[in-house]
Amino acid sequence: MELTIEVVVFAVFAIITLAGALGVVLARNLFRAALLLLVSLFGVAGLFVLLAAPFLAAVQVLLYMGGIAILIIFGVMLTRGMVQARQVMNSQWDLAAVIALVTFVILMIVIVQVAQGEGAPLPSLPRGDVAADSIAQLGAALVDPAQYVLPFEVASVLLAGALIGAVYIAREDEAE
Amino acid sequence: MNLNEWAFVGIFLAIAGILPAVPILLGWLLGPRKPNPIKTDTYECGIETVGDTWVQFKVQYYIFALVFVIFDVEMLFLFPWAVAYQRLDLFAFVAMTIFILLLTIDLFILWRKGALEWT
Amino acid sequence: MVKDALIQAGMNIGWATFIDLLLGVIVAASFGMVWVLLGIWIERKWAGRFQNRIGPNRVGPYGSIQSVADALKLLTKEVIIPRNADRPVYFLAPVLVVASVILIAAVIPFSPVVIGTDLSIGILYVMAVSSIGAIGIMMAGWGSNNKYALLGAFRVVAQLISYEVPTVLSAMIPVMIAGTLSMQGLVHGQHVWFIVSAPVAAVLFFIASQAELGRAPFDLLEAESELVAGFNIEYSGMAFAMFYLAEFMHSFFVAILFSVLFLGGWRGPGAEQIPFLGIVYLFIKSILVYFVSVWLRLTVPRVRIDQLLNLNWKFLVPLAMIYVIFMAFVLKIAPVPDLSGAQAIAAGPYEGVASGIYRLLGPDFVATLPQAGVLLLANVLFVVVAAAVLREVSRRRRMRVEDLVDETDYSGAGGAGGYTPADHSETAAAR
Amino acid sequence: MIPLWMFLVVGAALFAIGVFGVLARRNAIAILMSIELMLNAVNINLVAFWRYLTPETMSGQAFAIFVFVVAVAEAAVGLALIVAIYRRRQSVVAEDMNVLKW
Repeated sequence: MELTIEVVVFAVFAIITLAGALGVVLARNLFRAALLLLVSLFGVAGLFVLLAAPFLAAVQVLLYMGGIAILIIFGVMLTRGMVQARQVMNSQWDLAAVIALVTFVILMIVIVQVAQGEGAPLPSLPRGDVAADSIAQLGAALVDPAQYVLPFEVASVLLAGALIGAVYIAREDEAE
Repeated sequence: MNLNEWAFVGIFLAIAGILPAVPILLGWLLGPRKPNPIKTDTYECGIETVGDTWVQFKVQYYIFALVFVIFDVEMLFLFPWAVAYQRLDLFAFVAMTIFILLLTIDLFILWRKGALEWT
Repeated sequence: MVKDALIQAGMNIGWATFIDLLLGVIVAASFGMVWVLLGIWIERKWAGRFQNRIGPNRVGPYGSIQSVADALKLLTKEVIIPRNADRPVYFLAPVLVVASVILIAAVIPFSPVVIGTDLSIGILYVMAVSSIGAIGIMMAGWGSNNKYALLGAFRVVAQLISYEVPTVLSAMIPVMIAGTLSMQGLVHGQHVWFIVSAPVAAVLFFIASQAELGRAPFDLLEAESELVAGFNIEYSGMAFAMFYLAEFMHSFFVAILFSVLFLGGWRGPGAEQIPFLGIVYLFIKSILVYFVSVWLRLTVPRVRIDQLLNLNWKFLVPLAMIYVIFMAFVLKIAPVPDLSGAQAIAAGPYEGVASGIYRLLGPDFVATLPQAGVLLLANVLFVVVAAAVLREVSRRRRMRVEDLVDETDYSGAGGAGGYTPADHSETAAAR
Repeated sequence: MIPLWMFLVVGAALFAIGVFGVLARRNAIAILMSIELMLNAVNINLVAFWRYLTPETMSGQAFAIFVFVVAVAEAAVGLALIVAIYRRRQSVVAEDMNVLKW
């Protein structure tokens, strides 16, 4: 595999993603952790662009960085007594590290096995191009009764429930 | 998909970061630098700072962020639907109407329950 | 053009592409910065006229290089860093805020051929990029380590994210009619300006985008005449200037965006043939929109935060959501016409009144007119019905409030329909 | 072109980091952020497989969108719970939330 511009760009975004993620997990200051989460999410958006899914990349920025991250920062501020913790990790962090490592190794073994497997090896080139009107196709697929209309409506019920439930939980109890 | 147009965005990203950083850096280099304890103190209309910076915030901020995020997801579904709308049939319209109406009703419930009040 | 020249001069294709792109980026990105120097002067002149004074008139002819002088002055000012500031966050914040605005310039279609890059997700890209600004403001509030800065940042962010909902929802209508997210596609799809086919969306978008700018009448967190400042209280010198710059640049970019979405962008007589005319048209339209926004800024009093949030969540968002459904329905009744027939008439062999009109006004325009008319009528109907509903709702609420005031019952804090002081502002907003 | 396995490796690494965060952090909000990382890892895999194996349908992107929905719902309700617990107990340390522990 030669070192093309694409691979370099991929490496940059992969490093941004993983470094940001490590920062999230290790940062002492919770606000900084939230900002590093943004960095990591941005890296993932870059990967989406490389994967020819610009719509998802934009949604990643709009929804994850502009929405969920803001929500998390608000949450951090509301529990601000906990922003700067003396002790970041719990008592079983060493065990957790081992488990995470084992997870990674197992996943890697699976990837390597499949990549070299005889049945259906992982392709190094995409099978065909993404259609030029992929966004419109996506929109059509989401409301197509043969495809995703049921999960689509369920998603709206889930969102509606989550909204009411979360607001109910988060509001100060009027009785007290 | 043309990766060249995204290369443009990538370079733009770098330039957009550099453009504001340079004046700030220049200002920092060219301007005087004479900090003293009073100057670098937290500004509070000339009064000495009272208490911690981290005052408790109203939970209402969080509730508005919450409502916003849910509607943001709605937008995520609306965009591809809007792009494809001309070629879709009536069923697609009904499906999206149900989707939007559910969230609108949600908004009205929150309104009735007073969750949208800024008090 | 540059690329071909470079390749002919014997340069590697990759580097030639890179330099070509870089030049494009620098032109597009510095456009905003250069505009600001001019725009601030124009706006100050306008403000002067509005307030019956002259405005800047000392530096240069009619004070036209006042902004340059201001920039130079700010360069020589000390950048005071608060002792307890979280320095990396503190300095990254203005950079992020400005970058989020500059990035919009990448997809602005100045003319049929002049555009940074015509992304397939154009308008979504604009929305995504501008949503990053909220994070920059949050960082400014946190990084300053000042409770008023943080409180101010919270308020701005609450405002920005709230008004993002109606902004995006109203931008959905042009997307629906044009059937594309690309900025050039949106302009090409506007045979009749979308402000005619979807005036309600245009008004919603204008109001919501003004609030997203954080300018008067929605500038309650800066409120320079009442409060000291908002999230940028601890910033000084060039670092402060960056927030100022971002605000000015954003307000003009939003005017351009409005022109592109609703006023036909670069469209105008002869723009297809002479690309330069397109730039002129876009600028004229944008300046007009910008003038209206400055006009509002200088004449409308500032709103309170509860009014601001009520206006959004209890008026703009429900209205925009119902409007999207409504327009979708109307578009099913009056779909975007097939234009090939009109072009055939215009190019047709026979002479006559029909073919003459088609040639004179442009076949696409004439062929789209009936549909646009239907949409316009539907919009008028929508406004009438919405106004009737609002009148009824506010009348009932007013009666309820009056009843309660008669009984002098102020105890009902919270609870469904109970009287709270906030209800007053609600009625005001509804009226 | 970038081979598929490179995306999968990034996804796996991101997932493992998320697992570590969920298991090791004390602060409940940090745990929530780690879960977001894991969901992102899943999304990378979904989109990568879609791009390389079935780019002609929209399945991968559609699934990624539903993952977004779940992520939003999870973050919204999770943070609301954390805020409510903090108000009651002045703590967001996951180990302190042990009322139901026997």
